[in-house]
Amino acid sequence: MVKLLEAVEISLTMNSKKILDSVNLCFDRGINLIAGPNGSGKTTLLKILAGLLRPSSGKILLDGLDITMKKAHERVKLGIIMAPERMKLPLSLTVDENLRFCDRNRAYEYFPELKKISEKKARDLSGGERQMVILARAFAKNSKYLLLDEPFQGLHEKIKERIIKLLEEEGRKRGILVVTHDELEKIFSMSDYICVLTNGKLLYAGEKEGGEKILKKFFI
Amino acid sequence: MLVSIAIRILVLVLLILPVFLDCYTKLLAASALTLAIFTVSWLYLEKDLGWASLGHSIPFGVSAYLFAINPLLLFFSPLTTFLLFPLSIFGKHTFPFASFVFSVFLWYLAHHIVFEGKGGEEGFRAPSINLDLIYLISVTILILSCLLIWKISNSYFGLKVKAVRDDEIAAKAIGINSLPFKVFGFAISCSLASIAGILHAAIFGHVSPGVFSPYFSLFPFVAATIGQGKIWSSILGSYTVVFLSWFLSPYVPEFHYAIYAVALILASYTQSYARSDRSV
Amino acid sequence: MLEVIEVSKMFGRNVVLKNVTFSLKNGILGIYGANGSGKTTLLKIISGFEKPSCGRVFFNGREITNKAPQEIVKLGVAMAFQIPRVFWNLTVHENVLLAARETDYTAEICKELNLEDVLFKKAKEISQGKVKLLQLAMCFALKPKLALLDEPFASLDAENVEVVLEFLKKRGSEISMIITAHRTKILKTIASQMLEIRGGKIVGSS
Amino acid sequence: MISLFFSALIYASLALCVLLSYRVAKVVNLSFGSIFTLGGYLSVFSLFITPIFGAWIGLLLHIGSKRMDASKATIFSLGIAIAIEEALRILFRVENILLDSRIFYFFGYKLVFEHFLASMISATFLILFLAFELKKPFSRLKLKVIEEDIENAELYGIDAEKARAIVLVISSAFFCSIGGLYLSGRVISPTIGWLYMIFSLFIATIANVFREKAYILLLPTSFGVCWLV
Repeated sequence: MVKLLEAVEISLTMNSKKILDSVNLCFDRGINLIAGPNGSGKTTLLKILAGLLRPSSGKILLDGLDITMKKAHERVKLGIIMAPERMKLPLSLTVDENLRFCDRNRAYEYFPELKKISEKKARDLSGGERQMVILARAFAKNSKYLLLDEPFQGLHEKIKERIIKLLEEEGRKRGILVVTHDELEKIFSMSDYICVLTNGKLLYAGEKEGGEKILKKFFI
Repeated sequence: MLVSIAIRILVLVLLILPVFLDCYTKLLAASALTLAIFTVSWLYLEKDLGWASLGHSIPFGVSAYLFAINPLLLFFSPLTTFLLFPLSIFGKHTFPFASFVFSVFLWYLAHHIVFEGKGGEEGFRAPSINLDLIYLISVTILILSCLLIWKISNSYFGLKVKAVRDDEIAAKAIGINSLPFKVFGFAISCSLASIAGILHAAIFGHVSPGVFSPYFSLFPFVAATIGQGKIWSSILGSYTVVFLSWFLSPYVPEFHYAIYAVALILASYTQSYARSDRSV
Repeated sequence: MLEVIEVSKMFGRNVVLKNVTFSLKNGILGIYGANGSGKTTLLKIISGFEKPSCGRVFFNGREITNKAPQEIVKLGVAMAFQIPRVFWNLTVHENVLLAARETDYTAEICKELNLEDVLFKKAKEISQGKVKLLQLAMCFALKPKLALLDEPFASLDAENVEVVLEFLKKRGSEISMIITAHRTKILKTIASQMLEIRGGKIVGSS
Repeated sequence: MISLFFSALIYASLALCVLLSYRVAKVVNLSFGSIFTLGGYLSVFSLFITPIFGAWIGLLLHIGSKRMDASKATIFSLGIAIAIEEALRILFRVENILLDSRIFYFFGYKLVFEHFLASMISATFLILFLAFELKKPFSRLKLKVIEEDIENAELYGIDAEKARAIVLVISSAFFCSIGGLYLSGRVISPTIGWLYMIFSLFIATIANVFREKAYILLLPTSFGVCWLV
């Protein structure tokens, strides 16, 4: 059976140091969770899936189609959207201009708070508001697959809950891949597929049941 | 290992051989020798401090001019450090280009330097010294500067300089104040470059605005690229550039610029600059 | 020993620390909280890498609020960064030697922290876990009176966690420490005092 | 006075090219000087081939330095600059050439026709870009995203490489054609372009201080600098 997104034997070597070591993963519809300690290669893996980095070896398949050599903007057209971490967004653009890169009305539907600050420049926003813009842009664009890197950073509890609800809803329609430290337990209970990375190696990948033990031992 | 020994022997032969040859070859060898000192000074700045300067002709040319205007001004040449050092506020990535642009700016400015009715595009007459004598002095200075740099970079003090190169914040975290070490490194490099400039002026007995031209500002970079960043092979590299351009320029005008173009384009594919900036 | 009085820090409009006040006499202080709660900023303010927007910091009765980091180090406060900052083009031995200033002490610390097998390799060639150990070694090679350790256990595997834990327990009797972590389990085993920080404010202590 | 105004216009548009290639293509393009000189030499044959040659060199620059970071790409452009200079030296054995020019009178002022044409082209270019900047069409937003961070732009679904190629090609073609026009009436040598490049680089650096307003304030800056010099 063809999975939605597959990573086959992905390895990455930078400065003669192995950052990822033959990682095999296949993600499907629903919520998928990647967990692991800092510096274990989670963000690198996400960047490879989004096309920002090219793996030293290995293949990436979307719906059975080889997209390893495609660049990030081509992957966006094919349906892979990524929300980067650390509040990275174009700061000189206003919120409204930022949301012109996706379905604007849908974005305001998801996050009505943004309507009030739509004319502000992203530079003048607080951390939580910036994170909301990033997530709004990612969610409000039609895609097959969504990659979220630390989506809960700097957000209020209320909005966190809303995002978790949103994740649950959207998870039925498309595939979502979440990398997170915060709210690990909640995301864990929602997710269908779990993988755990340490030092660039895959410790566990598969159903939730088997992963619980490993995850508990390491993080909770 | 064998190759490096062979290179050292070759350099020594190149240093000694011109003593027995005619005046013309000696002049050529002496000019290559000053440029070798120039390259060594640049290499110290690039390797131990991590600042690749594409405007090293600033200390070189300014002190040559000072020497030509009045030989006693020679003692001010180490102060040229303070022409180059302020450019380091641009950061390691922009410094090469900032210094290059500044040197080209000086190149144009030098056309307008007039002192006691002399200067301008013609340049100044520098006091000329006996060629044999100056050749011996140059050889001595080259060997001394190599020894000096070897000695400094292997000492505990040199270790601190290298630490500042690698990570200034980490250096502060273990109690090393980065500024004096940076200034010291620049001062060593600029002083050696100014010595090279003074020797250059003394050998030809003449200084023109050409000392600020891209030929000199890019010379050490190109020589080091040919020598792959090693001290002895870079000296060999500077000899190569000088001799090749001298012998081939009757056929191709200013042949060294062709070497430069090739070396720069190749270097942008192979070498890495600002080596200390390493993202984790 | 260390007193932090009403320290606040703002980056533009973002308030990272809000009126943080605590003091430390001796022993090991553990600070825990989620990512982005301001732990790292607090340590950076104490060690001088960041200037507080307002508030003061005293060490052994002397004010160190606006001193440069290299001066604070000389007073005896050493910092180990979360994302290791070491000299990547120097060997492990040279790295530690720069901090320790004497060869014997360097060898001793490297032995204790299990760095002996990579002693003459360049820092950029060794594994991430070893770099983390190296960062710790450089911090303690300075012979500090107070060590600030930012997430010393993060990105370490189980074996190295043991090594670090052993080392910290041994040194804990002579040197005061402030250790941050976002998980409390390991921290509880060594810390004599705990603070919880959330959204830039201290919300609990035990 | 009027010639000052004209040269300010020309330098402003040249500085715009420098600024664009620095911000969008992430390269301090040091080969502009040589491209300028190349334009001067080409204008001996025909003025119409100058933008074509400029565009070709822009494309070469883009392809050669595609996957390089800023400093390597700049070194690459310096290499190209020297290569062009050397090629000119080999092809035109005579070092100095006097380009001919036509003179005409404009409200009693004596003007060189080519300079007048160059400044008109620059003015058009500036006005078009200013309209583009102030009206903020979607493509301007895309350009702004690229200016800030290429990775982000890729994630926003923007083809950063294409934009880079377009900017380099257009700016090189512009430099080349302006060089062809503006150098007429002067004695040229292979190194003459450096001066113009350094001057426009200087204006661009000053304008760059104004960050987001840089494009709008380019013309006043250029006017001020020209007036001072």
